[in-house]
Amino acid sequence: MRRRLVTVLLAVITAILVIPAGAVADDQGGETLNGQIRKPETVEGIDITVYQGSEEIGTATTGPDGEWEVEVPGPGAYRVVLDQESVPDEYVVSERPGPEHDEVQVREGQQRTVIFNLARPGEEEGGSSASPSEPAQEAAEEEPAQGEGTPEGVTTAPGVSSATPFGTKVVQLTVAGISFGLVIAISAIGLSLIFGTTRMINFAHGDMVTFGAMMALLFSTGATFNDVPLVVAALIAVVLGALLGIGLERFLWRPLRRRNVALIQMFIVSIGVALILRHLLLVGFGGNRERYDEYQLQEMIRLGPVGVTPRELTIICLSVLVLVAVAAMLQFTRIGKAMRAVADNRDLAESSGIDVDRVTLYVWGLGGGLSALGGVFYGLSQSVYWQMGFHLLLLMFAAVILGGLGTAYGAMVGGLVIGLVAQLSTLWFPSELMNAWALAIMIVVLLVRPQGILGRRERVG
Amino acid sequence: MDFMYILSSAFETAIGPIAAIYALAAIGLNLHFGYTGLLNFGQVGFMLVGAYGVAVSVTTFGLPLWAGFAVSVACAVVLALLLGIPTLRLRADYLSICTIAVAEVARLLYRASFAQEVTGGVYGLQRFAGDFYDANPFPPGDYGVGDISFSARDLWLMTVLWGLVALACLVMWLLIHSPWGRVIKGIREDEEAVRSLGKNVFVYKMQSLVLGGVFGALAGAMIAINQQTITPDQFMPQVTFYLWAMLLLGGAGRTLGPVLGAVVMWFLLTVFDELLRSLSSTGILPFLQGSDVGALRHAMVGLTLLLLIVYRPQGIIGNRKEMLVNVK
Amino acid sequence: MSSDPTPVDRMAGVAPEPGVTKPDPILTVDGVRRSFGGLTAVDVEHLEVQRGTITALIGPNGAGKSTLFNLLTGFDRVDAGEWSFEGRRLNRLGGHQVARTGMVRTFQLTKALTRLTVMDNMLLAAPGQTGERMWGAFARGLWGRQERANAERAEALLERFKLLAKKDEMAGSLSGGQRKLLEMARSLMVNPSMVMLDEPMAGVNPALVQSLLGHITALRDEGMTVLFVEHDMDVIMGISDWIVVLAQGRVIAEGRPADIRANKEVVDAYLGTHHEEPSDTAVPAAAEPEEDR
Amino acid sequence: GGGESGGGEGGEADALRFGYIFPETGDLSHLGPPQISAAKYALHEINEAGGVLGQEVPEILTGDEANDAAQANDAADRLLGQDVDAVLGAAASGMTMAVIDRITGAEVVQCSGSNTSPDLSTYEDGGYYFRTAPSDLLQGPILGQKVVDDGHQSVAVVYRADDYGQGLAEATATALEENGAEVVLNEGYDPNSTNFTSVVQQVAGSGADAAVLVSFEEGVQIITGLIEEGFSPEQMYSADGLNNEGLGELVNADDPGAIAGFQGTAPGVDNEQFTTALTEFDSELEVFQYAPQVYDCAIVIALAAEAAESTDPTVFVEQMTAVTQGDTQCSGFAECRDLLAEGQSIDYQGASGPLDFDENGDVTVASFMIYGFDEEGTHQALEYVESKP
Amino acid sequence: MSGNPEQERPSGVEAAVEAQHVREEVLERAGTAPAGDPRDHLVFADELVAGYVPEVNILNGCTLTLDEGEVVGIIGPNGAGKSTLIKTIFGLIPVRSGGLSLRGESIANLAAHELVSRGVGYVPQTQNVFPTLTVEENLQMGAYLRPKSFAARFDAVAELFPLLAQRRRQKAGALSGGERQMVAMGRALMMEPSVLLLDEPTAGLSPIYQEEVFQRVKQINATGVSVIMVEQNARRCLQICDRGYVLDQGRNAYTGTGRELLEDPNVVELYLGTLAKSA
Ligand SMILES: Nc1ncnc2c1ncn2[C@@H]1O[C@H](COP(=O)(O)OP(=O)(O)OP(=O)(O)O)[C@@H](O)[C@H]1O
Ligand SMILES: Nc1ncnc2c1ncn2[C@@H]1O[C@H](COP(=O)(O)OP(=O)(O)OP(=O)(O)O)[C@@H](O)[C@H]1O
Ligand SMILES: [Mg+2]
Ligand SMILES: [Mg+2]
Repeated sequence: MRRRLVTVLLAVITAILVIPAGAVADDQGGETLNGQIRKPETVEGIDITVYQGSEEIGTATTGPDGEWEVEVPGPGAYRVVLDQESVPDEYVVSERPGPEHDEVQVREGQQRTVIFNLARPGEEEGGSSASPSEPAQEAAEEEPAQGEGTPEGVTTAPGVSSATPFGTKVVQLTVAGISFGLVIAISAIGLSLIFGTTRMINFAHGDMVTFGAMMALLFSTGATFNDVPLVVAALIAVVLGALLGIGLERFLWRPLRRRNVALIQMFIVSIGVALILRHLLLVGFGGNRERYDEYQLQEMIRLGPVGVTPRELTIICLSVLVLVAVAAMLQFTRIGKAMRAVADNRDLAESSGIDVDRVTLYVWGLGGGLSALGGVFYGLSQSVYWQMGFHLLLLMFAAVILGGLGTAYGAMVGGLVIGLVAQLSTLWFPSELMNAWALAIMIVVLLVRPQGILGRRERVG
Repeated sequence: MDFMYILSSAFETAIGPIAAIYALAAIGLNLHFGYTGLLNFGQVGFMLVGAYGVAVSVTTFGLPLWAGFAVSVACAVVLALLLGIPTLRLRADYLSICTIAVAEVARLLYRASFAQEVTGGVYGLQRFAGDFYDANPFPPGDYGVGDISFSARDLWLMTVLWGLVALACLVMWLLIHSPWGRVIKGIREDEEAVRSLGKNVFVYKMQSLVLGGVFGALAGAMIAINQQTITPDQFMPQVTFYLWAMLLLGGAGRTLGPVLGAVVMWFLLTVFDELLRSLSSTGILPFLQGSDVGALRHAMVGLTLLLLIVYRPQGIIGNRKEMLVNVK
Repeated sequence: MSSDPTPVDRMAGVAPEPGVTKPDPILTVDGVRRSFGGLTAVDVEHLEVQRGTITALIGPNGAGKSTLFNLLTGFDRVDAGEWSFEGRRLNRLGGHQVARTGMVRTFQLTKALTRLTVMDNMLLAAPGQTGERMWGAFARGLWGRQERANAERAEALLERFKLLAKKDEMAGSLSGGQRKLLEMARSLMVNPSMVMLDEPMAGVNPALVQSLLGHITALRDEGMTVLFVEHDMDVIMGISDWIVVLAQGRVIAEGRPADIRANKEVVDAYLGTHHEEPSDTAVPAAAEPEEDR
Repeated sequence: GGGESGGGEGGEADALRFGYIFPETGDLSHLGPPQISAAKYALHEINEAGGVLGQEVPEILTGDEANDAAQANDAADRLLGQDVDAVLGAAASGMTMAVIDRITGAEVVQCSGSNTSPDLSTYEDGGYYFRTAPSDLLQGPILGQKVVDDGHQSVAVVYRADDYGQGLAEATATALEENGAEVVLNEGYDPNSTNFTSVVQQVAGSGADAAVLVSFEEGVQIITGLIEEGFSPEQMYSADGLNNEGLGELVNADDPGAIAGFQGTAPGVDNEQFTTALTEFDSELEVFQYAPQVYDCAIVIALAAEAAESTDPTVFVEQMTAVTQGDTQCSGFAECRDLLAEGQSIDYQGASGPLDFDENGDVTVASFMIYGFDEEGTHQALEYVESKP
Repeated sequence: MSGNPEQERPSGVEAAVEAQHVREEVLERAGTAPAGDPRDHLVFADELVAGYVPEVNILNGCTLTLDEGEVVGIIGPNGAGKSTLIKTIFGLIPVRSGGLSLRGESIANLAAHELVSRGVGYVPQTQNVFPTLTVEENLQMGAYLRPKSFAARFDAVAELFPLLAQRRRQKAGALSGGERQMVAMGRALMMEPSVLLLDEPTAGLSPIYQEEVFQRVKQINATGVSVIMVEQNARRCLQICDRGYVLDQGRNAYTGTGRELLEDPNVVELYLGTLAKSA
């Protein structure tokens, strides 16, 4: 029903051309109908006739590059017919859209393109519309080589005109998955630290990530702070993130702990904090997406089939560095061990001479700073908007859990698994289900290892 | 600014159909968390299957409305089993994230384009509750006292909904004050200990998950009835967070806790909304832009949640002693 | 007391050697092994527990006693081996299924149900409650009487364990020793045919220990089998009919208290020489119950 | 001149009360500000001209749809509780679906400036629901045709998988195929997605020579990715969601010209004047999506009330279609109101297009702008096209 | 059905009633203990009142002194408040009323970690190891304030509990009950405290190690460390103690030297039991 509606749709009434030097309307003047036969390759000498009603308006024959053009007297509806006789024997006219276009509406001044496709006999496939889950494999077979066949006037970018082979896609998506996974991990490491140390499910973490990204934006763009370089702005953001974490601990969580408030209540408080933070950021920065003004649109570094922008490469390297550094800190330094000790048993840690409040403060500071850093990386690789962290929150939790709570490298391993599964799932499944796969894999892994990938089973009796 | 108006409109919301729906879902959550100790953050998943149970049965398969409710309940049972089998043996914090994940996966599946034939995909489904409103015994018109008034439609909805809530509370009360409830509460404290006494912990947890899920599904079904239209995207994880807030606000582990929580929460939501809106329209807060009101209202809700927990951590009718024991 | 030879008497003829067969074993363990990484925590070739006796399981710290309990009661999985209780193979049964066969254990690190009252802790343990089924729960009439009977029994036990005053308090507010007591009382509430107590007396006041021992022997006399782990020599020598010594996962000795005390290996590895003196004096006290009979 | 409008019997009529339900928060909160400003601007205009039926229109009552059906419902309830006569919004089709029963069931006129879902055309709304935004079924063909006209024959369509993106993408893909182009990729992505690399790579790897992005602002991330993959902006097309003056700066702040050649379609007429006036009214406004449509909603409602000489929605709803289809063309509230007072039948020409409602409350004729970006990255309207179903 | 072993004593109920009488009498007398001067004692707890839940006091005016170089034992029935007393001294539970001082200086509101830096060490009764830390890390936490001395102290602890050195890389959470107890004790010894608070340090240890711990406590004490220990292994505890306190229902019931208490028939009957009565 919708189909039919569309075919009768293009009844054009008036056309007003506003900008005289329109980018498309290069050759000003009369209306034409034109086209290019280039499927499966350019074919010369095919006759195309244009009618208005029953009256023939003109005929054209395709040139060496398959192009044809018929001038028409003015706006209106035309019928365009491809002369099947003129088609060379090795081709037939493709069923879609067939040899004839009815009711082609031409607007004033329009050079309207009409497409005819040929096909080799026997190769004719019914519909060409790609279903989401099979990304145009046929297109690859159909157009094995472009090269000399590419006519001028048709913009074709290098490297994109033919479908990428499956293997290459796998490699590309793997790289994408790693980079995505590391961004998740770096944003989540703070969560893991705080979750690990205080056993608190901090739902405000996503918004702390957003906060970091927004602070970097505030300082690096716009007139407010005279455009400091992004690197500096990122450092400022990390400091502010750390301060935010410290402030929350000092003035919220610590008093709550003093009052013996249970963890689950704290979780509700964290929802409250998240609501406040998120909506204040919305009020302050508006609902639009922004981007940093540095390191955008970079030339790709191509290593064989894989292309990576320097930006992404830097993020990958820095993320790995920071993640390993944090893990090493937790595992080997005194304060790191103290953090784990506090995570295990606050009272006992206190009894060992550890200033539990101070350690918790460090954890929140570190967690806040790292979440801000994650926010900057995330904003750099994607964009900055008020819900960015919130949208990432579930994946961050998934990463932390999947890796195994309380393990130093847990967030990293979990993040990588989540990132890779999300990206690679798009090879076979619709992109809209990307997150579903990432979350499903977490459940599947926990089915096999209920303690997470790196986690350890606890002793029962 | 008209305070009476603000209060009465907040009161209308607080006892209105939406609050009742949330109360119902929160009762289910109370069984899960308050009594069994399951950190279920995926309650919205049950609401989703409940809502779609009704909508799909009626719209896509042309079944009568009551059959839709049966399908809702059945879907909730199936979801509970699917959710429970892999996750019920997990640690509490792991379970919590897994349940959000399952609910989120369910939402993504219901909205996926391949499911469009059945679920309407991102467009959702509309118009399936005619039968319900046809059965409305109240003649059209407005009913109410003073400033508070409800249409016949809402009154009918509220009768059914609060009836359901009362029934759910009764069921919960009976269950919890029985040996069954004792086992459930025991599991909340230490499932290994309960297991060592010869109780099949998994079965109990599953029963709790199913029953609480069914309450959630009924709430979902009533959402569908109330709105006459549902889309998957209204079942985002935030809904569960709000349910949690209501539960803890009222007092977890109390029969009436979730109901009270839902009523108070919606009251507050509306009060802030109205208050901010009338402040901004009277120009008392000049820095407020039109579009900021919504945002600030959410921020205010956040602040209130925070303050309530700070000053009454056990919830409005919660047991502080129980809470303290829990901590140390 | 009946004129039949009590199980305890029948133990008289059993040779004090590891893995020896008993006249009427209630629990038989065969080749049970469990290792963690490189460490073999339990490696029991053959072990039988005589019905109706108090058997002590002793051994140095880390000998694998608790792990053996965990394995036998379905809270951990064996690497190899099988065991049967009252002739029924228990391999692969879950913790609750094992408990239902009548073999109930306590935990060394107590597991009080903190936000339940002490009384509820006890009632929870009662077996076969109609009201524990979901549908049964609605029919108050069906389980009301059962509940009252259980409550009576629970009160009697609590009285015995000096917890009656605390019956309406939350179990979470009990002291360390009180939790031990509650745990023990709770396990008895299940009416098991065999209880496995993991260090029940650690942290319990000696005066109370003494009266509890009386209770335990009484239970044995009613036909219950008791297997317990303990480090308090006075307790072990005082009430056990049979002692099994575990070291590095293996059963290295078995026998009556006197046999064990005479076993040099055990004394070196476990008891230590200094203990000989006080434990000597404890012998008569330990023998008392038997002499009475 | 209040004199003429005093034609109502004794001028006893109540003031016309407007309310809105727009996304102040939630996932689509970026669509809120322009619509809110436009609504306020319209009311401001009306009051400048003396109000409706000689009565000043009171301050608009506000509600937040928050992209959450429960909150939208609550907002609707409260607007209805305050006896509004007309509700502007909701912005998202899904949210309109959530509240339409409540609002139209209460016999209050509802008019949205941005609902594009085709399903709303046939929705049983008792004739109380109108929209000034064209259905996807109108925009899709224009966009598809545009892509083909530029010589592209195999096209990748990626869309935001929600009721906005999916509907428009479907219509566009159909149009592309009707035109003989091959749709080599038709892929939706999760609107809340946090990463677009896979979408970019799918487009880049599909072998398409053009890409249609039906997205809101998140499309910027896809554009950037595609440019970095070597796709040229001339091969990219979008719709109203990316009709954004600042798009160039979003893609590359240093060189907005990086998107030179990027084109798209958006409902709208050449109406510099309106944009300027709205900017004057609200200087903080950055984007103008659907602002003219919302403005038109408000004005038409006011005119209908004038024509019906009543602010009772059950009465003036009858005039909603009439004032857009009469004989004398007019624009602006004051001009049209005066014509009505003279007893003429008017044909309101909106800020968003000629605006003729059909029996479904849809616009029969929609005007679309084809926009593009020049070498400096400046947003330009290249062409205006009208489309009728 | 009542067991034979009880025949030598009054029946259960009678015994309980009688015991209750004695206890009540004793508790009447309690609370009138002479208050001393804080400066005379290393640790001085005067009429302490403390508790967990608001308005419910567990300690009802408990008095305790510890002098330089002393070992003081605390015994009492389960739930008497022994652990609570130790925790209160160590700052884990706020003092509601009464005085608490260390070397004459009030410590009533100091946090636990501040006490550690003043040379007080503590071994809790339960949950006394960090389960996810390795044995070695657990011990490092003991030496948290003096990381430099770790290696030397570790050797000393390893000598006492050789098992800890073997298992140094194992997570403490996987250890057996007794092994945990060793870790806990080892952790406290790492601190080199001048005052050591031990809450049932021998519970769960095998007899060899129990004795080892008592010996070690004496040794440590000989080096000048003052010790307060709570024990249910009461007899043995009182044997090595300089002085002992018997606590009941949050009050001092008996106070005296170890030997005095061991010989007091009431103490024996009510708190020590006759099971292991020597001779
Ligand atoms: N989950 C585990 N992972 C690694 N090692 C373990 C685990 N459980 C037990 N062990 C080790 O197995 C050995 C036996 O432990 P078990 O708890 O059975 O000892 P036990 O005999 O009960 O000692 P105790 O008298 O001290 O309680 C110990 O050395 C312990 O460290
Ligand atoms: N966390 C707590 N919350 C509330 N009450 C508690 C808590 N811990 C202990 N109590 C109460 O305080 C009293 C004293 O407990 P405490 O642990 O000091 O006893 P104790 O003398 O150490 O006993 P035990 O020898 O059994 O360890 C107990 O009656 C108990 O009910
Ligand atoms: Mg053990
Ligand atoms: Mg204690």
